[in-house]
Amino acid sequence: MTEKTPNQITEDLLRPIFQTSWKFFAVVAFLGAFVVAAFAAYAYQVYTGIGVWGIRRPVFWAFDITNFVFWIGISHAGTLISAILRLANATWRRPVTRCAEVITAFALSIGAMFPIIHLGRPWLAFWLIPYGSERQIWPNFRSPLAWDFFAINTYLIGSVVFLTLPIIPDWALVRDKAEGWRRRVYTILALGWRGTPRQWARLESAMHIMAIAIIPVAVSVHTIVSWDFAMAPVPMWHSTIFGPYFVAGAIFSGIAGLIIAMALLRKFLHLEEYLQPVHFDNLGKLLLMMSLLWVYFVFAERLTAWYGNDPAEMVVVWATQRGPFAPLFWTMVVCNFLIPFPILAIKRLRTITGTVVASLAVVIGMWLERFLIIVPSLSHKYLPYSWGDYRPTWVEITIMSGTFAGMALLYVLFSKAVPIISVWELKVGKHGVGSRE
Amino acid sequence: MERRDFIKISAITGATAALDSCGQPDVQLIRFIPEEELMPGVATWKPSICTLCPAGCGTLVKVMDGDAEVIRNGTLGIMKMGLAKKIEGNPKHPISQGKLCPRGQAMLQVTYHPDRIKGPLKRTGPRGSGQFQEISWDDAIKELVAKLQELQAAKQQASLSFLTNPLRGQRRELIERFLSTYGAPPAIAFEVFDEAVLRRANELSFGRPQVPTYDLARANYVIGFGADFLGTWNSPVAQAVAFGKMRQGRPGQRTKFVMVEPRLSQTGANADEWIPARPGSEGILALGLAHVIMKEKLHTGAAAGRAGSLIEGWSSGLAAYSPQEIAPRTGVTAEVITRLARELAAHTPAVALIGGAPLATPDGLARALAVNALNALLDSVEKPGGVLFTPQPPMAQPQPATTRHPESIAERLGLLAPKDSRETPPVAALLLDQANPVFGLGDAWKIRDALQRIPFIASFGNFLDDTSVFADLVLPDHSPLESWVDSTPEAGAQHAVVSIAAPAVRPLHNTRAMLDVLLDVAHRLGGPVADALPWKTYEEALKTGAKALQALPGSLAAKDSDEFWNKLLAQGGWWSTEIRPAPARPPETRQRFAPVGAARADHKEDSPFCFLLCASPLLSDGSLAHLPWLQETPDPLSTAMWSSWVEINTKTAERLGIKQGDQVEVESQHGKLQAPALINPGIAPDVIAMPVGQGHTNYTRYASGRGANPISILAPMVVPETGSLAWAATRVKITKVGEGKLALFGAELREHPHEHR
Amino acid sequence: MEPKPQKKWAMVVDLDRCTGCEACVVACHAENNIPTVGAKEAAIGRAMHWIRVERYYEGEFPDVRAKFRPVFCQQCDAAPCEPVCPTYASYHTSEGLNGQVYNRCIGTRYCANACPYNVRFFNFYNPVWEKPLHLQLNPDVSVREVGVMEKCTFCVQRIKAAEIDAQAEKRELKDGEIQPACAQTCAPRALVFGDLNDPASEVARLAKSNRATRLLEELGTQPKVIYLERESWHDGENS
Amino acid sequence: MVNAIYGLYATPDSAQQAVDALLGIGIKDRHIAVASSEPFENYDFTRREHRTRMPWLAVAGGLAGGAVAWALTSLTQKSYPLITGGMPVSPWWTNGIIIYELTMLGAILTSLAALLISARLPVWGAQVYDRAVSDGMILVGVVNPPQTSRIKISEALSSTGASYVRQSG
Repeated sequence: MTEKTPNQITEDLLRPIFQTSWKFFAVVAFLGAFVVAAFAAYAYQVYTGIGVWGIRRPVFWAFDITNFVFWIGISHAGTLISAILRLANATWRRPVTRCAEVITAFALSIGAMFPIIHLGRPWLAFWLIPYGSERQIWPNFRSPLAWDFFAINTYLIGSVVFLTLPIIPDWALVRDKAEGWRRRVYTILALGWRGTPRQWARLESAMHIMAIAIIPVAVSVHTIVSWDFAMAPVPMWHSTIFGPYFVAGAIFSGIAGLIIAMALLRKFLHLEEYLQPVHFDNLGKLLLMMSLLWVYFVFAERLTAWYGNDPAEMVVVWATQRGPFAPLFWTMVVCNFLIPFPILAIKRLRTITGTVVASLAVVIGMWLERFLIIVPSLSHKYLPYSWGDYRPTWVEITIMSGTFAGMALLYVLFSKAVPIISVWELKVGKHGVGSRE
Repeated sequence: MERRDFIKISAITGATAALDSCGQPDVQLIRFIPEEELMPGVATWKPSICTLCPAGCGTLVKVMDGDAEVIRNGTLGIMKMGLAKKIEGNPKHPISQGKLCPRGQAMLQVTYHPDRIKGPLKRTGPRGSGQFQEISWDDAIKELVAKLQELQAAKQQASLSFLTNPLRGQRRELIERFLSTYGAPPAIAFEVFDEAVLRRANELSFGRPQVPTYDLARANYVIGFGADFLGTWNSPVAQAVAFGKMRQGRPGQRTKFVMVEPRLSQTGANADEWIPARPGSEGILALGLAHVIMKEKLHTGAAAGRAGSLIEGWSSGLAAYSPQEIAPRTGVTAEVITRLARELAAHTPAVALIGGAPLATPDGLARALAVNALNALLDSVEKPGGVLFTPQPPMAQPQPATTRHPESIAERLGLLAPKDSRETPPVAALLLDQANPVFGLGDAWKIRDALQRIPFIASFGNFLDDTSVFADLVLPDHSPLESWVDSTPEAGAQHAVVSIAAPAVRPLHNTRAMLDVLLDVAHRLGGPVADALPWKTYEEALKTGAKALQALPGSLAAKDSDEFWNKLLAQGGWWSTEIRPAPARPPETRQRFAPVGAARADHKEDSPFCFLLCASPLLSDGSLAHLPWLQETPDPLSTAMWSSWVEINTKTAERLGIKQGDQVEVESQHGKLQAPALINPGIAPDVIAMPVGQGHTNYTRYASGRGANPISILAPMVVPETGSLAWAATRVKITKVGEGKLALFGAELREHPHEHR
Repeated sequence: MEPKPQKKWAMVVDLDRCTGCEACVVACHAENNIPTVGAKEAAIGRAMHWIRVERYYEGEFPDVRAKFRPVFCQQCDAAPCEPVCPTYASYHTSEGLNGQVYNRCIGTRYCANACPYNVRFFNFYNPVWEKPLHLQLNPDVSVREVGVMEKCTFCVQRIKAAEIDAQAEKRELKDGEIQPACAQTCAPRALVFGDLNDPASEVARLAKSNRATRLLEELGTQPKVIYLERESWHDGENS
Repeated sequence: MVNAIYGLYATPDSAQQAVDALLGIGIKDRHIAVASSEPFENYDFTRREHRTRMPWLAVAGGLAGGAVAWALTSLTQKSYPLITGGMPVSPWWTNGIIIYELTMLGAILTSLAALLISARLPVWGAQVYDRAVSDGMILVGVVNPPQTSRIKISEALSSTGASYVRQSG
């Protein structure tokens, strides 16, 4: 990389904030349309009754919870990864961390909406909040859904803090560069940051503690999400493997999401100088590892089921591998392994395009995986007389597409307000933490 | 929290805590109490009768006060009145014994049905268009009376025809009196699955023109020939109660139940052994069993006497019916036949039942006689654990002298040339009471055209159905819960029963009891009709009729007729264990019968399948298709809801390339229909089965235009001896026509599907 | 009130008596205000039947049999549906029933997924009773609104009524005094209801039968519905 | 703007010399103000800030969070007893999960609070600062310099290679 002076870096990274082209508004309008559509569909659902979804007995969860698990999974890229890299003090992380952490904050918020969206009586969702209410009743803390409530909120708060703290110095930077209303706004955001040695020191140690605290939280979150299933005596759900299985899957899909996001930023914000092939290469290696880990888990899960030969579980195994769900199942295997593995394993293919292709496949594959964990089991529960099937309706599909558009939209807006790459960390990176020569 | 609310809650929860009492400290409260936890409301249980089928089960109706929107002389208002909330069997009643079938449970919806006729109607549009206008009762009755007087004036009383569903007890008595004194021929009773053949057979064999009562509870061996006695046939509730006893009622004793039928019915599903003999070969099989028993001298006492002597070659030991002989014709191996015969003889009292399809072909009577002979050979006629006949109390009339079968309907409706010399004038006026021949007779009978030709049609039913929609005048009856009802069951109990019940609730709509209307009409007509029907109301007539019972030994002791009457109403009827059946007098006949094999009537090579109709365990013969509860209850075997279906044997379907749910066309010589295919492992490969019940053109919002009516494509054939509709004698072919839609509640056929994949 | 053993309501289902007639199903609809969802909804599997009669075919033609098995809430002692409910809508009553407090239910549908017997039903829309069908509604049972889970309650309203009567008359409940709608109408007496903790009760006696099994026992849900397996006939057993 | 004299330095080394010089002319440590657009962890003029009790605060906060969770999960029954037919209401197995989550939340929130307080954020009032810092310059100055030593200070600042020296207030 041709040496850039700190001021050039500042200029490059602040450009998206100060310059706005018509493209920005076009993109916002486009994505916004989907989001609005999703909210309209949801309003219709609340008004008419959740019957407008395709869910039916015995498949009471389908797209809703699939998206819930999927988005929570995506959220595991950011904070977790950047925390690990922070502790490992991997210097290549510096341009990557922020765009990763942003994914966490937004994906988590989107995912957390689904437990509310999917309620039969969403207007009573607040009954999940533990407070001494006039109903004289507390939530049932034995319910995995209550655990979700605590775990997700902890992770959300943690991630937002983890994301925001390192932004403060950059906001101060923007404050100093900006004029007019922007200056006033960023003055407030910057909290009066000056960059005294004490501030820097405290920031660093706070980030250190956060990094340590957030990792176990991240792990617990997706473990608990997996327990939503593992706690129920449903064929192929009631399994001890689910915790790690879900966490691995989450990181897997998360990294894929991160790679895609980075590629887009690189292209549209002209950050070629900062998000370089080496970053994609490193993340690609990480993705490769997770892909192998995923195959390992799927194999372990299927093997134990097959070897144990429990009738109820075998029904589900065959339903997915040979039965009605086979097409989806094998698509998943292709997307999560057969496509990414060669691309990522062969150095020549582990280019930016290569990793992006692999990531796209993984995102699709992991969404299918969530769906295949939920629906086939529910539709083949023990007594064959009461088996059932499931077809999504336009309402579910609209809401789902809305979440993807919403994610992108939030991302675009964020990169408008905040330098998507941490400027000061990058500068520090330049001359190795300013050590005396 | 508002203080007021707090008081409310603690009040409720206080009560709850008291209820939950045991082991629970009173501080433990249920918040947001489900209403189940609250004090139940006050209810009274009023005795009544289920009128949905001839069995005549005694019921109790749970009545609670409530507010109902009602129209009283033109103005709509809220009225506090007793409302029927639940119907249960009357534990004291000899037929129901406190139990009910699904149809009886659903009777509630007859009263509160949204499409009940709410008042008298006069036709405005063309016939059958269903366009009516509301008129006053006075005008309606005036119009009817005017018509009848017009006929009198023209000396055409004989051209009045009264078409009704089967009548018994006082209801029939009044109607018959009205018709005879007016000068009209007796009423024509019509139902799809009528029992005329069985009555005739019992008359010939045992001198009892009556549907039998089977003492299953005490039988040690039961063999059924097509008789769906746990479904809708005969007296289902009484039979189901007995079935429970015969299975597990007697410690250490469990009756064997063998079912012979080509399609596994709900009854057959409960059999210990199921034998899909060729359709129509039931009679031969019965005689095969008799052959073995006689040959091996397994029977006790005299060989069947009269019942046997009716059968060709009986005296010579039925040589023609050796197992080896009949095995190919019945499709049952000689070994099985022999074994069954031995088991039958070894486990007396043993009883054989026959009913349904085997009797519904032109040669049906011979099959019934064959089974009667078998019963006689097993010495189980009018013996404990055998075939019994419910003693008929004085209030029950003997079976109507008139024929009550389709041909006579056809005759009366002036379609076919009269079969006998009795010259029947064309019908000038038709009175309809619930009978629905448009639905219940094949299109081949051209009933619709006939109705179009009749100058005047008045209907009493409280719903517009496929037939009554043709009426010019509708005088809606009360629902059975709103009116006086009586019934004298023909079968089901081992002793005489007369059920009489007062209205359980007040009428919801502007309706009138059909018999009150009839009495009113009679009085307005005056003359002999009025003299023959002196009573003001049906209630009065019932009370008079009941006097005859007080003299008899029975369940009620009373010092005067009023006390007797009140006790009778409180109990829901009168019954007596001390009344013996009248001595049997079999008619003399030189005729000898020999059952033939499978029905070959109108057999064409291109119609390879025997078309088997089954009464729906829920919708019965279709008369209950208007009740949403029954529509949504899954059929016991197919688990289908809200729809028709065509049952095809698994192998046959494979051969024809038909898959579950495919839309198939069923075509007979007389029409075709479409319905989704249902693959059924429990049906013979050469049989296609379809449930009766759906396919109404006009029968309330819940049944109209739903599914297909298999009756519509039946060949217009009857059993010659009785003229009953021969509904099991049609043959069909099927072809796949595309994608259909089955609405099944149950997913898999098998409990371990993966073993069948 | 003197201490007496805790009630433990249970149902015995004698599969050798059950004829699969479906009377229990209709009776249940009538007693518990269960809505009919109509042809379209029923076709996609949203029909509500708190009690259903499962039918399974065995063997191939001509040696084919069919057997019936009524299935309804098994009122498990260790019910998977209860702990998963975040709002205590499904809870364990003091008499061992799996209670469902409709007012507390927010419709996560988790209980229905957790239930191995698929006996929980969900109101996908507000129930409809075309007037005047609403007049048939049983005032002792609450009507459930959209988004609420419902299921067999062993006709708790009848249990309560009987208990209140017994208390009013200062006496113990008699065995067989309480009859849920399904058991009440069952002609062959395939369904018997009673207190399992009362050794003298009929259910307690029948539960000891060598034909007694419980549905999906291996899952450890400890159901309080006892099935008596269907017997087969052997020659000579009766003589 | 507070009353202060400060110089802006292009490199951390010159900033370091400036600080040394100021100390040399007897300026008290606590009067010396430094601001930079990035941390210089390996320089003396920052090192004195590195000692902190924040980790211990975080641990304490975690314990507090756990205690709250324990109270929440196990005291609910006592506050609003509920019929559960003898079923457990707050078993340790499930309470553990919630206690764990709230422990972590406690740690995170306390370290956040600790940061804001100890780094004196947010501040809206006037302080020694210069937008040049965002251009990479390092600000070294003296707050409320005694009138007597103003000259000495500016000499010390400029002599150590300050791009320019400014007086404010």
